[in-house]
Amino acid sequence: MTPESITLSSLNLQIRNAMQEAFPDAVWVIAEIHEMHINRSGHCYMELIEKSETDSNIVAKNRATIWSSRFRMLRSYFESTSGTQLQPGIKVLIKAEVSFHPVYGLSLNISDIDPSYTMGDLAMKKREVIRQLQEAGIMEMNRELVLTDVPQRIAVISSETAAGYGDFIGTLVNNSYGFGFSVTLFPAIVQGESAERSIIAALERVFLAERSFDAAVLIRGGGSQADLDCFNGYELAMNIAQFPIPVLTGIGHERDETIADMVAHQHLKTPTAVAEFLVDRLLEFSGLLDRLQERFSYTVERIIQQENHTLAQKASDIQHLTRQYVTRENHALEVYRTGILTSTAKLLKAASTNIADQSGKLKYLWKNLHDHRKRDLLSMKERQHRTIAERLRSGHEKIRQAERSLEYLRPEKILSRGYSITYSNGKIVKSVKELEKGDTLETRMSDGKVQSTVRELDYTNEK
Amino acid sequence: MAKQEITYKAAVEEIDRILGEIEEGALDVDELTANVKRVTELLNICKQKLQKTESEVSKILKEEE
Amino acid sequence: MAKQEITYKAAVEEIDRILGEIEEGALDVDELTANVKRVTELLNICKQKLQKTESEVSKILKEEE
Amino acid sequence: MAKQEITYKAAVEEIDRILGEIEEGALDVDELTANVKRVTELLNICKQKLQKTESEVSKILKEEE
Amino acid sequence: MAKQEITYKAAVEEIDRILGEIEEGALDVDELTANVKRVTELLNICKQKLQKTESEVSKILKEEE
Amino acid sequence: MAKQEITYKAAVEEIDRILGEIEEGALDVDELTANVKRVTELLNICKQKLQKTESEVSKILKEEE
Amino acid sequence: MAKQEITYKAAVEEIDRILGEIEEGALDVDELTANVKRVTELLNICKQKLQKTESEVSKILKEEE
Repeated sequence: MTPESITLSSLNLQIRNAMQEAFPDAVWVIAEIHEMHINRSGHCYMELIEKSETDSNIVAKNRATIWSSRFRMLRSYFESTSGTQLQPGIKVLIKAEVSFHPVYGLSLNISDIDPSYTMGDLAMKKREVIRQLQEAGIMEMNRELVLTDVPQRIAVISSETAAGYGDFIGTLVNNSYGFGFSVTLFPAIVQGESAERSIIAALERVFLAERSFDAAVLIRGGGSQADLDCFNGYELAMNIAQFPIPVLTGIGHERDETIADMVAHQHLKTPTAVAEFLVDRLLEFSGLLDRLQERFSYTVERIIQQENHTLAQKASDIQHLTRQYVTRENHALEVYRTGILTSTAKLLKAASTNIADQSGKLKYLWKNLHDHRKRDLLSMKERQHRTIAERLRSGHEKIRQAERSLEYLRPEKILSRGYSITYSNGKIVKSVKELEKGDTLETRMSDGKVQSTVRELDYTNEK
Repeated sequence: MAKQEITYKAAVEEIDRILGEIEEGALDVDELTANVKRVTELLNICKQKLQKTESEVSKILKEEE
Repeated sequence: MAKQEITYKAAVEEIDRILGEIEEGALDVDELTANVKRVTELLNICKQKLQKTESEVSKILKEEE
Repeated sequence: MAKQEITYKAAVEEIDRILGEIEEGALDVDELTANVKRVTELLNICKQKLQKTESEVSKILKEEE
Repeated sequence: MAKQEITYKAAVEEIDRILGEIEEGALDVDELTANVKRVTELLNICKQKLQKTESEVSKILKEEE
Repeated sequence: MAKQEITYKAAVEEIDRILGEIEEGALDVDELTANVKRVTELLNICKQKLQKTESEVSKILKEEE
Repeated sequence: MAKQEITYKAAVEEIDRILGEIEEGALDVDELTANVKRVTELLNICKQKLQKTESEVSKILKEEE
């Protein structure tokens, strides 16, 4: 039995109707552009996909179309607003009608693209790259290199045919100061999908001849303002940051820095600006040389002038000092002359005074001594008189005393005081025992003699 | 020439050193002429070097692709 | 001349030393004349050296302009 | 003259010494005349030396101007 | 004269010594006259020496002016 | 005179001695006269000596003035 | 006279001695008279000597004044 069946076209018509019923209005859809091409008529055909957040596997896929009239308008609006090119790899928020064509199948007919979504997404991507660079610790590496004062040997990474490259070379070679530069071009594709890889390859070639260059210049030869994505890639940024010689960028955009700009040693707006920067650097060095020369000339002149002055001063000093010297010595001699006068006069005066003093002393001493002697003589004479007088006086006194004693002891004197002397037979009687009764005694007194006879003898006084 | 081999840096440093010595009065007048000569020479080397292009502009190395 | 062999510096130092001695009265009168002569001689040497240097320097610096 | 052979310094020192002796009264009056004579002689020598030096120095310095 | 042969110094010393003896009374009257005479003589010698010296010195110094 | 031969000093000493003996009574009256005579004589000698000295010295000193 | 031959000193001593003996009663009354006589004689001698000396001394001293 033949099951009930319908033709494919009927089915597709039914699907179209069902879909028209299901999606009567356009819907806003978030998707990633996977492929994109524009045909001759200017229609844009894309393949939109959605990747799994976890493993990047494609979880959805649709075709989409932007009709040429719409596409021209949307593309320029998108690119100028977002600053990024409408190209595969970017995420977009699109307004699309779900359409089903019996022949071509399901397709999304894009009527609008919201650039702000993409901008947010790009910014996020950029932040992510920056975070990674910072984490790797290489963000500042190229900036920390020292750019020589005289960067004359330049490796240029650019597209040879680009207008920007022409501007760069023109500005550098035709600089009004006649500075010489040695420029070597390392050609690279600087826009589009293969740009990042191409630039990295060029950098690697420069790296091989690293010592021959003072700086590497990355310039973009004009082109779309929006075509900057290749300069935001992590891979390129890493290469630039770790590049052993300073990298100067002149990518030719106005709005915001690319990551390549951020890690470069120096980033300038345009290739011309890079060339001007290099010329200025040489100009600055040239100025330094001029200043050195000026300072040198000035210093040498000053030294010579100073030495001339010093010599003149010394010439004047020698005059002054010798004059001073002679004056001083003359004065010293004069002082000596005066000194000898004064000292001699003083010495003579002192001697003279001494002599006068001695003379006076002699007179004084002599007179003193003489007076003293005279006084001594006088006192001796007085002593003589006194002594002799005393001596005679004591002689007289002695005689007188003896006379007095004698007077007192004289027998006549004794008798007169009542004493008497008794004789017997002519002898002085001194004891009764010498006598016998009847002896005749003769007693002598002061005024005469008495004759008597002994009658009795009494010995009463005998002891 | 051999004198061309000196780098800008070395040249500027030598000029600076000589200038310093002259300014400090460390140099004998006898040496002054020699030093003036040397500094002048160094300045000239630098100036000439600044104007000189070592090779043709935009010598292109096309090894790519 | 042999007297030219003295350096500018040494000459100036000798001048200074002699001037110092004259100032301090350290020199005998007998020596004064000889010393003044010496200073004058040294001053001349210095002057000549300086003039020579000056002209040489002028010449060098002129050439550079 | 032999008396010219003494140096200025030695002369001044001798003057100084004799003056000192006179001042201290260390000299016998008998020696005074001789010493005063000597000092005077020395002073004259010194003066002559000084004048000679002065004129010589003046001459040297004049020539240099 | 022989008495002139004594030096001023010796004379003064002798005067001093004799005066000392007189002062101490060490001299006999008999010797006194002789000693006074001696002192007087010495004083005269000294005076003459002084006068002579004075006039000589004056003369020397006058001549020098 | 022989009596002049005694010195002033010896005379004074003898006077002193004799007077001392008299004072002590050591002398016999018989000798007294002789001793007084001696002392008197000595005193005279002394006086004469003094007078002589005075006149001589006075004369000397006068002359010196 | 023989009695004059005794010295004053001896006389005084004899007087003293005799007077002493008398005072002590050492002398017999018979001797006493003789001794008194002797003392009297001696005293006279002494007196005369004294007077003589006195007059002589006076004379000497007078003369000296």
